[in-house]
Amino acid sequence: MSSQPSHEGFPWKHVIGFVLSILLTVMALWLVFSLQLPVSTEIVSILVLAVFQVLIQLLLFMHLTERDGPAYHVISLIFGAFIAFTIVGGSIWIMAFRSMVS
Amino acid sequence: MLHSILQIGDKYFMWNEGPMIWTSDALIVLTSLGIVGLLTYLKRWKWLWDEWLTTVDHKKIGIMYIIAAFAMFFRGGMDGLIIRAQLAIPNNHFLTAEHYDQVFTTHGTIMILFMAMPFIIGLMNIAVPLQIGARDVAFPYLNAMSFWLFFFGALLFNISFVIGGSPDAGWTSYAPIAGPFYDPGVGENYYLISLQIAGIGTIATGINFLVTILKMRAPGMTLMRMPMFTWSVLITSVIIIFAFPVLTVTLALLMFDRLFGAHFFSVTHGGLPMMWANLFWIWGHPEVYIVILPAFGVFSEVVSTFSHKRLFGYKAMVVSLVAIAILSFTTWVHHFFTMGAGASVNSFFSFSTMLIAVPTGVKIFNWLFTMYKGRIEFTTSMLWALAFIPNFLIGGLTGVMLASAPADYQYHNSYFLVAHFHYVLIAGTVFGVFSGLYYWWPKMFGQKLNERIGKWAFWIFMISFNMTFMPMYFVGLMGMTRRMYTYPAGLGWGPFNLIETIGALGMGLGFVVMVFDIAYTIRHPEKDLTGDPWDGRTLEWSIPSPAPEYNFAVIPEVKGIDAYWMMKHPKEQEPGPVKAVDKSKIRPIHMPNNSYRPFIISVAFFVAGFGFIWQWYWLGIPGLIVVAIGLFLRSFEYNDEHFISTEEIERTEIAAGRL
Amino acid sequence: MQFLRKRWRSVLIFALSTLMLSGCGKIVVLNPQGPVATEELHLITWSFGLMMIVVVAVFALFAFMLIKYRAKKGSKSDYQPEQEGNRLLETVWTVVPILIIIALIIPTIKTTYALVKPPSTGTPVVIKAVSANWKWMFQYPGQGIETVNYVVIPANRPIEFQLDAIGPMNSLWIPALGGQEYSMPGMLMRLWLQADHPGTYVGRSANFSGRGFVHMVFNVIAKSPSDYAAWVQKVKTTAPAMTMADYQKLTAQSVVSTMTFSHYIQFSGPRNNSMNAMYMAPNS
Amino acid sequence: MAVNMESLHEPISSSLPLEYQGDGNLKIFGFWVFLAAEVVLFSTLFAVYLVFHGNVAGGPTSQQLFDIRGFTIETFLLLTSSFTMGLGTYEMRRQNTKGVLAWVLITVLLGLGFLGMEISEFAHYVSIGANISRSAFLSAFFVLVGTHGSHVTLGILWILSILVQVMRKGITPKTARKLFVVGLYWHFLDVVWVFIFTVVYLTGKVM
Ligand code: HEA
Ligand code: HEA
Ligand code: CUA
Ligand SMILES: [Cu+2]
Repeated sequence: MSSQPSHEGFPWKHVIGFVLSILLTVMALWLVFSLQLPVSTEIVSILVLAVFQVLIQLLLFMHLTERDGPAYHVISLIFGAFIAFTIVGGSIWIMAFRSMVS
Repeated sequence: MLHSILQIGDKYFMWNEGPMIWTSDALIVLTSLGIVGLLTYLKRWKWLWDEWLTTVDHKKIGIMYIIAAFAMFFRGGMDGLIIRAQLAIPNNHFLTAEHYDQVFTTHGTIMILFMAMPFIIGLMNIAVPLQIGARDVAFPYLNAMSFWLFFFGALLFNISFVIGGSPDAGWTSYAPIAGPFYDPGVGENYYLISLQIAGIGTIATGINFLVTILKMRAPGMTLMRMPMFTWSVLITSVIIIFAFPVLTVTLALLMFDRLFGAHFFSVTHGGLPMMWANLFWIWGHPEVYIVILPAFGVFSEVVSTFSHKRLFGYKAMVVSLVAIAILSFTTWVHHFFTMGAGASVNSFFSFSTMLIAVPTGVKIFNWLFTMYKGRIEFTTSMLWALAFIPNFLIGGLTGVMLASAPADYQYHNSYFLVAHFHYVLIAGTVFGVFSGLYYWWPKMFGQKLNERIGKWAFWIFMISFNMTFMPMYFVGLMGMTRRMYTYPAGLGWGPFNLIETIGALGMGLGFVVMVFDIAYTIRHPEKDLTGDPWDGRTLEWSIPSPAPEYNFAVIPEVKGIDAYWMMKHPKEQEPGPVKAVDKSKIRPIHMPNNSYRPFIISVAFFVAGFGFIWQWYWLGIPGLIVVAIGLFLRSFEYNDEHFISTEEIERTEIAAGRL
Repeated sequence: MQFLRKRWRSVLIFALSTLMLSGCGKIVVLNPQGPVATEELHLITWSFGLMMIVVVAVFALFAFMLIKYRAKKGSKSDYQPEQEGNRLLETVWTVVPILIIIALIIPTIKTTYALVKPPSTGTPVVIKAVSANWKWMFQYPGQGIETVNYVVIPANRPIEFQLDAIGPMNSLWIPALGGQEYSMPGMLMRLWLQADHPGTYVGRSANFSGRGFVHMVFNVIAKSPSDYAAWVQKVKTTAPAMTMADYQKLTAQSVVSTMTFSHYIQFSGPRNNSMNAMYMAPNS
Repeated sequence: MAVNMESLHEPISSSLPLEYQGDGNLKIFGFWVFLAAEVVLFSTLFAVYLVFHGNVAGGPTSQQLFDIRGFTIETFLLLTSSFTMGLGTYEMRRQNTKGVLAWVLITVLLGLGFLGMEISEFAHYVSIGANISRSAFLSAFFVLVGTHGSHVTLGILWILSILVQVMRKGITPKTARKLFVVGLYWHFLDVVWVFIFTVVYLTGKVM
């Protein structure tokens, strides 16, 4: 047991999370439609923003840190992310080949 | 009128296909009638329903998995024998190309998904809760769901043979030949939908065992004190959880192509047939480790038990399991080196594939050294485990040869490959489950299988196995490719194929002897009254055989690796049997109730699946709605557990001689 | 290295021939007839040799354990039930396999990169090999001719097979000359092969493609350069040009015997064996 | 219900919130593992989508199809619903049944709004001939986004069924656990949507 959720008062955690998630979304939209960046830079930056969004959901809304015993659920998620990365990255790399001739 | 009946019969039951289908139709009807008749005659319907169909007890579910797996071994083995009959001599026309294609497809699919997997899962169910000192799995109800989903998935797959036609694009079901354009019949739909149904059940099993092992171990059993079989199941569960969703998606995409006109794998509209291969093997390679790792776990238990010695290199065994699990997700391209994805891709995946040899080797050597300075006892179970080592070695090493991409250009899709995978699947998985079956049989039924007959079965099967598959390496190098329904004379393939066929008959004979062993044992049981017939080391041997419903009257306290061994051989006192249960510690036990719902929901899945296969949406959609209602009602179920009173526990334990 | 490879090869051949019923000559993969197959065979024998080291080690240990430590009545000597492991031994059987893997992966990677290049320096011949169920069509863009279910090549010159498919995937495999590669609809792939001597070799599809799959066998006829030139000339003058009817028959699902054309129709259109396959004007 | 050593499941520390009591702990952990499996499921769909993104077969491209206003509103709806679901869990931990009902109902409404917009987006595409059979790109698009959409649909039904139980039984260890789990599910769908927003819509507009 590592974090005791507050049972009283104002739900600060949730409000902060919400404001941040809206901000991040607006930033992503702005990055893509208002800034004239190279496409690859744009994509990398919005992906970074997406990762932050995920962390907000996990930490502020999903109570990721609550647990009883070892944090096996965090390990599963990390392993899931590793597999996800392998599948997406691997498939793109492997299927990137097109005709070898002409 | 008569005409239209004939037409319907033709379309759905394929009456024009000739005697094979007629015989099967007749056999199925007769067998079903026979079973129904027998049950009615013996007044066993209620018993069947109360004790089995609605059970949530992991031990009974395990037994049902194994019975189903046996039946599927029979079906898959029959397919194997038919394949061998067709290939016995050159230019044979016992089967047509169409039939042959169906037979090897059902053979491969059934053997891997409906024989090997359920056999493994059956052993998991029987042994894991007992090994970790638990009363059941984490989610007993879900466990029953898993079993019935598998069961009805398998049933759906099997009826394709007599209703509508079997799939015929190989167990790998490559697009585009499995797509709607080249394969418009229902056979492929059977493949997609039955695997989907069984696959969902398998994911649930993975989650169930992961949670069980991580959260429900007896006090004192740290991760590094778990029995090696339990470790292997833990790691296998991880692989299941992360590999099976890929299969789910892959099957669904092809289903979208076939039923709803999507273009994922078609050769037109921008589809990429190779994408199927890519996705299939992302699942398919981890899948082969799913069926081998629990077998490795069985060998660890059996070798250590019958060498009467502690497992050598416990830590290294654990680390190697983890390494294999991670590597298993990074090697899938070795199944299509010949696609031309480029030298860098092939080099990378050659290397990652070969790396798996290292942790596997660690295991092999640790088993060998477990016997070092031990006292090896040659029981039937041990014989299967011992035979595994040299035979699997051949399969594994030829796997490493296949992993060398440029060499694979010469082996790919040849009988060299067929030989490789039978050597690992049979000498690994099948020997493993047989070893486990002989090992845990007393725990399942309270009696030992007959050792004499068992040894006969072993020797016949093992020798015939080599006779069947060793020659395949050579015909592969002689240029014979897989999935050929017949071949010309004059290439030198004939004599080898004939030997293989004779070997296959021998394997069939060996299997029959083993079934006879079971039948003989039921008739002339050699009762196991001790609960510990092998001088075992782990907790399942500390309780009576067969295990009572609640497993442990008192949850044991674990002090180290091989918990029961330590209880029997305490450091200070004289070693001796420890059986008695401390009466003062008995409390009422909380157990889950039986439920008919997993069975009913799975039947609804079956009906829905059948509807989608035939694109009868009037049947498919209501089927799914029933599934949804079932799950919904389950959510409203609150009183699903009961208590077993202390008196009842005491009565049971006294009967087992423990109090 | 070279010496070792030769040694292993003879060990392999010896091992095989003792098991053989019908003579060595029939094991095509072990009797390469061109530089590509030879290079692949080197890798095969090298890996086989490395694997034999493991086989010998494991079988020896296995036999030793079984003989020495089987339970005998009454003997208590040499029994150590609580032995946990041994650092040194465990390191050995981790490190030695890693070394073996390294010894295998280096030539593997070298060969992988080598095989995407022409096997020799001669002028390559381009042949487009198209699988269309259930037959192989070989088009010679340089010569404008086409053969079906057999292919003629000049010996001692690198052949660049350009693999294409109408309909399902197949795989072009001529074991005597070298390993295979998939032919896939709409994705032109390249496979380099070469024959050392004139001769006839068997090729087939190695990737299952449905009912007529076994019929996708063909002969590869390697001719001396002069014979090859004469053959091309003969085809150009005596063989018929491909007609629309021929074309339709070839692109539909069908089994045909060998054919020869002095002109061929270039395929274009949806790449399944459908009746409405489109076509372009005969190339000239 | 009393939980003792002899129960099927191990006891848990009492310092955790209500929903972890009894076997809640096991079920919540099981659900996390299920979500990890869902990560793999969606990542496979993403991999397919990314490989097929350019395979438009002469049909409409992502740049031509996607409507910025539409997907932006969808995003805000879903993000807000994730927030209100979080507040629902928060009220649950304060034993405030009314608060739970209010916030969760708002979540459902927002979810329905999202679904409505997605359905009309799909209907629009189909009406201009951009259907699942048009190209591999569109097949991948519809299946990826549609899988998320069907998860949302399921989530709404599931939330409603649990709301009924909360109304009937109040906030007990069981209902609390169920609500917590469905909350996890809902937040997870938001996570997936963030990637759809980023990888499918935003990227699809610039590439
Ligand atoms: C139980 C199932 C199982 C197992 C365990 C394995 C294990 C391995 N497999 Fe196999 N494989 C299959 C089932 C399995 N396979 C199936 C079903 C197919 C075909 C599917 C189809 O196409 O239908 C296949 C196909 C297949 C291919 C594709 C070939 C092709 O299509 O052309 C390859 C290629 O790399 C391969 C490699 C390996 C390797 C390297 C291992 C390794 O894990 C083996 C490791 C073991 C050892 C190496 C032995 C012990 C090690 C030592 C004693 C240490 C010392 C050793 C060395 C240093 C080398 N397998
Ligand atoms: C665990 C998996 C498993 C197992 C156990 C087996 C077991 C056997 N397999 Fe296997 N096989 C596969 C998995 C497996 N197979 C797979 C995945 C494929 C690839 C499919 C594809 O290409 O898509 C394949 C393909 C395959 C082929 C290649 C087909 C082709 O490419 O054309 C062949 C050919 O001989 C074959 C033969 C056999 C035989 C003879 C057995 C024997 O071990 C079977 C032994 C038989 C029995 C145990 C029968 C039981 C007894 C009876 C029915 C009573 C008979 C009565 C008497 C004899 C009295 N199999
Ligand atoms: Cu598909 Cu190249
Ligand atoms: Cu593999």
